[in-house]
Amino acid sequence: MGPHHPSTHGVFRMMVTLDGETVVKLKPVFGYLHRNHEKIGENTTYLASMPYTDRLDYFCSMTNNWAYALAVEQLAGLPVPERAEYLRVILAELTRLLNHTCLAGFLLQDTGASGTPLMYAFREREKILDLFESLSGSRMMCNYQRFGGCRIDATPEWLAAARQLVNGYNAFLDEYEELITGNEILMARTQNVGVLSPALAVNAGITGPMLRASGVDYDLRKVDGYGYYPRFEFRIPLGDHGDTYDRYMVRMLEMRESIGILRQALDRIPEGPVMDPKAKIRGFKPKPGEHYGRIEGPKGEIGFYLISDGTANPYRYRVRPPSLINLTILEDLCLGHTLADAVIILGSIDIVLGEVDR
Amino acid sequence: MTMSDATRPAINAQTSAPLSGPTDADRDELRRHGILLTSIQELANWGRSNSVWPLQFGLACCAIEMIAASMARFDIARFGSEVFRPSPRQADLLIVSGTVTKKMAPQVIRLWNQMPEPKYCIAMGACAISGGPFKQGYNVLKGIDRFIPVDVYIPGCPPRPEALLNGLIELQKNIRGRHIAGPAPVEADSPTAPGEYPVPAFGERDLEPTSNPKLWQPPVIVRPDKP
Amino acid sequence: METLAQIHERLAARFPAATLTLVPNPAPPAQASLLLDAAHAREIAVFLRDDPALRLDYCSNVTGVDWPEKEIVETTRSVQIDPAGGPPRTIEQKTKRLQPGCLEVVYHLYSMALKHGPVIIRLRTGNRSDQITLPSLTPVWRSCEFQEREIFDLFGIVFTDHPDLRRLLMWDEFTAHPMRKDYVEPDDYEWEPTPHDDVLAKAKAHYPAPAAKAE
Amino acid sequence: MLGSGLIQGLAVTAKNFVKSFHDPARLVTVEYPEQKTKLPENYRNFPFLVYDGDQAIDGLRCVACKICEAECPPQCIYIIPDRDEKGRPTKKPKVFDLDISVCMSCQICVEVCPFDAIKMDQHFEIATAERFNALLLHREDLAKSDAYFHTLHPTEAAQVDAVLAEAKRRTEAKARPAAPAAVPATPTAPAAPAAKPPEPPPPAV
Repeated sequence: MGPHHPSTHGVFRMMVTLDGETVVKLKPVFGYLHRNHEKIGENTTYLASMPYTDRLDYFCSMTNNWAYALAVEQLAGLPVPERAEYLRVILAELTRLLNHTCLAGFLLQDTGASGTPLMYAFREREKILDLFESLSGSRMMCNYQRFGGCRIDATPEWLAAARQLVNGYNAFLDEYEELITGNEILMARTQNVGVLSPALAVNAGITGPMLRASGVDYDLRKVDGYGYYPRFEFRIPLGDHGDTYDRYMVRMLEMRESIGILRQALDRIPEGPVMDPKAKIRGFKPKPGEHYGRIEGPKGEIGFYLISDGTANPYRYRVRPPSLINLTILEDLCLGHTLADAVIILGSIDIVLGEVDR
Repeated sequence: MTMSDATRPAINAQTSAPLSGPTDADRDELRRHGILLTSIQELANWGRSNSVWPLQFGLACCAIEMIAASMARFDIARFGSEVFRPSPRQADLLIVSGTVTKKMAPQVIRLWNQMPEPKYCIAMGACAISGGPFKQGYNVLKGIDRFIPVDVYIPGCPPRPEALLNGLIELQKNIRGRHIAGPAPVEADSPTAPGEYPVPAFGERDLEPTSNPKLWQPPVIVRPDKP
Repeated sequence: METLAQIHERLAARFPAATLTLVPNPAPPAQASLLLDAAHAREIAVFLRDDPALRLDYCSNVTGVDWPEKEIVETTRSVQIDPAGGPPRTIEQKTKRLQPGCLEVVYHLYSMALKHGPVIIRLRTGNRSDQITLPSLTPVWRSCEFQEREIFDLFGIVFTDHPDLRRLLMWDEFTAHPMRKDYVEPDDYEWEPTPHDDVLAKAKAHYPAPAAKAE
Repeated sequence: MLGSGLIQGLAVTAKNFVKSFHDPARLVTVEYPEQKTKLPENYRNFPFLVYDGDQAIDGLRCVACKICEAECPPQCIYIIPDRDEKGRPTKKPKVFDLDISVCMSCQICVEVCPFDAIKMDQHFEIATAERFNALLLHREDLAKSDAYFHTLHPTEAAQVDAVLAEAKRRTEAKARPAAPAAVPATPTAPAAPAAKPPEPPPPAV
């Protein structure tokens, strides 16, 4: 199957051996979108890699930006102002909403509910993208975070618009769940399909909602407590069965928690600068050393491993792609299921090829 | 009105005299008098331009904007192009939406070969046009027009969905200006040609060949050394 | 969690035959790492995973690093007293030393059960040309599977006992290892209106020959 | 009851269908060529060069310092500084080319420019059938007036004006003790754009 693929997950190829319609062997083939992100990152300056991180996981440019900014800030020991940290939390949670909404749409598209759920999801996505656009200037490729803060301050009007969106989002989720969550066909197609055991999930390095759907309580927002997440109250939804339906439900519940975080953050955001006054745009050269910085992206743990040799370019620039590592267990999940189920399982893993292949 | 442009070397230059007929001004004048003048060519072009069915084919970031363009807000259906076909045999338009890597390029060309005539190609986004920001990469094809003819280029990274619609309008204009009879704009599209574009093979270091010289002849550009 | 130095001590006591080196890290968060020798890497990995105090059950990030051969110029100064009674002279002596290159794999380990980490372990190959085998840690942590394949593809490190060691990102016919520092990328700069530095040099190869221009 | 979830879902679809005829929240379609989305002030799509005054090329704020060229992540800017007959740099670009088939509108050139000479445009309707000539913009295509900049990004332009006015005041204060002719050729010399009569934005590229 693939790499030109009727399910809308990009250029991903699976070599499937079938017995009748049952999958007996499945080998994923990667590299159809290998854009040499890491090589380019080693040949350009630290700042110049920032717009490239937008294009890793092109649904979640804000969290990619944050992960990279966080890794560099920790490597160089830069402080970040309070307002910028709040803005980062707000934008990361908006990204989570955006990603999970779209994922639900694509997953349902894969089950055969073509059109309607995806249309509704994209209707909401446009509202979030409008927010991103009016803040950062671009719909998808935000390029918003900088080392030591954020590029532009959010205006009061922007914060009011964000609050309005957040207040209306629960109603949308209610409608969406009414549309699809109780749907018997969806249940029949997804329950007990692609069951992932907690032991295998941990050993295979699965992160993000996929891991939590298997019942493992591991969320970097709680574990590492990066940014200002320890200041917010939220719960981590966990699944019981680790099947495709749980993976869908965990994401729906995570969105409800994200709305809670957004409300708290929008209420408490302080006034102040968004950029550390000592941070400089040009001529940024961290001292020699290495660091691995990671955050909880919507798809899982996204991390950046940087080795600095004291020059303006990183000596080694590595992205830890959650999508690629979550695909490790694709074959295990698909064995014994039909080919049509393999497409749903792939959809529930939530991959973006820009990040898988980089 | 002629289709030859710099990206497409005029191969049949000696036979490319455009068909003469009433100009647009003539038609407007006649329409004002209540006479609707049409020809087979115009009718065919009208039909073709208003039912351009794209191939459901996403490569990278721009594919998301392409999907966004087909959704409610931008609604590509208003231009008759909402029918995204999963099979190249049913599609008229290949929207190359994203970075074409060297590993993916043979597949893209194969898909293009499988599409029936008449077919059109839009290079959407910087990566599809020239490799874009990733042009420095070793696995990135520096422009899909090295291997297949492109009708419309839409720069941007990624282009807004409106920009894609704008490109589609450009393509529709382009289609309306085409001739049914006469020479094909590209040699490989002409009835005598084999109709297939050569698919490069995977080499040890690069694709072999790295471009299709019949299609891709960039102008020579020489930069003086910097003082 | 124990500090890396404590882990180092325990490992040294447990595996007396293994060579373990603590690699310091001057960056502010000081994520130091432990360099293991390839022969004992698998046993130590299993120990790290199963030890009840550590339980590093989650291997997050696996990456390769290329350290090419480097010529290091060391300057030694010695003061020589003039036997004739003049003022002492300082003699600078420069010695060139070739630091051997190697390929390195870095594993970032965390514990999901105990929620601590990271513990960073590194493995190094003998050189960059013929001694490029390392033991695969995929049997210990499944998450290494694709990442080690990627390192095999981009750096050319051969992992023994890897279940499915093929190229991950590039096509199978490809022979080079592009993430190595000395990789030369293929030249396709026929149309390059805004060339700089390296690209300018490559684009110049496609400019018309000077003789043709003069005609 | 089996099927109740299905019916519930269909009811949502029906509700949306009916509402799509009268509820503005469900009527989201922008009829693009006739009707345009209002672009936010921060929207960015490809850079342009700001010029002061009426002369597009002579009034360019760009001093060909090549900082943006060095910092541009995809390396899509190409600058050759101009020189006068004696070979001295005139602090103007002779060639300023921008390859928009490569540019990714990341705005880093704007951020690093110390002279506020390069700013982000908002024009995106640039689909073309021509690649090699139409997508390589020269300084003539890139030069756009300060008034155009003011219409695109009023807030940013006001800040820039304040900075430039301050810089001008400082240079004048510094130059006053010296001879009047010895006004240094600062990059901000042709400043005071607020005093200029506003002119209509030039036709887009």
